[in-house]
Amino acid sequence: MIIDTISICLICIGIVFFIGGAVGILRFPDFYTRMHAAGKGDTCSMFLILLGLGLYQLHEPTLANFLVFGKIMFITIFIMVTSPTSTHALIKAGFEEGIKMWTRNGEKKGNVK
Amino acid sequence: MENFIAYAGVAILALMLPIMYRIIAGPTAIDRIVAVNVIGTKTAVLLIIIGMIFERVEMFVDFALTYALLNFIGSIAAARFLNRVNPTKSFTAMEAEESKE
Amino acid sequence: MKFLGLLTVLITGFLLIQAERDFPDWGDVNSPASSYKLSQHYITQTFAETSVPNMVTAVLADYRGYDTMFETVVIFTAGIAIIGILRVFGSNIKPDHPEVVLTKKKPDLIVETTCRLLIPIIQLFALYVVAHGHHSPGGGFQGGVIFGASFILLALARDLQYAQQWVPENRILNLAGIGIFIYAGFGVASLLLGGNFLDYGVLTAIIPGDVKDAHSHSMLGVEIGVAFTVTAIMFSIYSSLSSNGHMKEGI
Amino acid sequence: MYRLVIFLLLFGIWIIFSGQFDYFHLSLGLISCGIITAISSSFFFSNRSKSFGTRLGELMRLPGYSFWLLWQIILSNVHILKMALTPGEIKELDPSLVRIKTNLKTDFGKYALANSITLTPGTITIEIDGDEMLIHSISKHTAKGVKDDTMERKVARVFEGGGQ
Repeated sequence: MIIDTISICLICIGIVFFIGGAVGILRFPDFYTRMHAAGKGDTCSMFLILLGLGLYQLHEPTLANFLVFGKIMFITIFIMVTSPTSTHALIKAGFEEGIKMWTRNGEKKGNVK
Repeated sequence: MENFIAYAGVAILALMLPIMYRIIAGPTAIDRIVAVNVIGTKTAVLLIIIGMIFERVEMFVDFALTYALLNFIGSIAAARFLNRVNPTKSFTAMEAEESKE
Repeated sequence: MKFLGLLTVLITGFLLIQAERDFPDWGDVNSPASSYKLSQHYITQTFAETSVPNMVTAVLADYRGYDTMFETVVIFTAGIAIIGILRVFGSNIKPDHPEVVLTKKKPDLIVETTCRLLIPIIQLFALYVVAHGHHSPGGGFQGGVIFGASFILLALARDLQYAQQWVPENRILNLAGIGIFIYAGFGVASLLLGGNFLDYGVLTAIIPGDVKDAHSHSMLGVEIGVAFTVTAIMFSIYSSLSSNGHMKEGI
Repeated sequence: MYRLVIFLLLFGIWIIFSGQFDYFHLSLGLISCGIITAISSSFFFSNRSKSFGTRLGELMRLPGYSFWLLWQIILSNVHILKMALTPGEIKELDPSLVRIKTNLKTDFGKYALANSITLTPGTITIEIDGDEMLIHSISKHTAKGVKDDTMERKVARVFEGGGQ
């Protein structure tokens, strides 16, 4: 019962963070700032939702359920490692492409000689 | 609890729709790729939720892992491809930053 | 033009959603697919005949073994065709599109380290998918694709030449051929032991266990053959396409 | 020696994947882990001159760092959430490029630092070149925060053994 409550809370917080990420992706002014919203909102909300689902899986503590929990945690670690990497690779690609950067004092060129 | 998980899945699905807007309207190609990447990660989560509803989680976890993996490879490949297309940009980001100052 | 494309997609999507209402429910006993006589045989007898819990694998690799063997051959042929069309020999031939220059970049530290951490785990996962085709969804095709993807990831993280240290160009087709050889070898072995082609039941003479075990173990062997072919052809297609057939520096 | 460690590591992962404990599947697992160890064990542990005591120390210090990082990730999400849900014009937004120098020696240390920077509030690593890092920061406040070397010292303590 306690586990259920904890997992409901985790999933709800995860969805709230996902709302933040989605709104950020829509609202932020340029590619780089959208990347912040996408990369971070994505990772954290995914982590919390998967943790909640994994804990919910444990409400019957059998060996098979523990293994499923382990697999879900494995996916979590997998995405936690890969997500910053793909964020980095994409933002670097964008930077070298020369996408303009939005700043307070008007636009600044990203990477154009 | 079953219902709650189903509602959570619907909520995630509904939140994917605004990101779809970025895929359609995103001013640059990389914007679109980023949006696709976000949706891909969420699809992995959604697959586990579907597994919970059908009570076959141990099966759907494999799908989710594969999906996350292909999503990662896809975004790395896209980044790599966009980097190579223009030969005039053979310098690195660091050098460009220096030349501007 | 764009608008026409959007319209087509919308109409098709609407029709597909409409058609979805006619589908039987999930796990419906009375749906046409499960009330047909032949499928009832598969549903009720598969486990008794082959001791494989996953019916899809049993149908794919045992009851329908011929079909799958030639599917593997089709993949092999596709790989050969792509090499035959794209492969360019000699270095003085310029690429068709001068704006696409195959630049050789410094490998990115972050991407490279992540890939180093992930590649052995991805390969292990691929072997898991091949080995557990009996119990969970999976099998040779899926496992082969994942295994090939690990080499593609290696080529993306460094460059194509680095990945070719693991899968050299002159070995790719050998590997693919070995896969088909393994598959057909099971068929020929059962012919020699007096059965039909790909009739695994007679293989009890060389595989320990009873008839059911012979079925299930030879299915595993066949899946391994498929995995060899698919891995090799996946990587070969990637390297031909990404390097304009030069097989040197890809993206 | 390293190969044995890698083999055991892979076998642990296989157990999590597989979930079948009969002899047949366990022996398949042994064979698979053997194959992977044979063909790609060189991907793990690029620096093999370190002693096992050092590695064990790294492993012991890793969980503390991960929990700290997790807390930072949650803070970063609260930050993004606050910014995204500000009504009207987003006042806090003031992107800039920051360049920092690290004292980390090993490649893996730099990798860990770069990924941690990407995950913490308001900063994304754009490029590593030697010991310099180019970082995109989303506001004045986070630009100041990235020059602070708390995180670098934490990473150095975990992966390079030394205090400073």
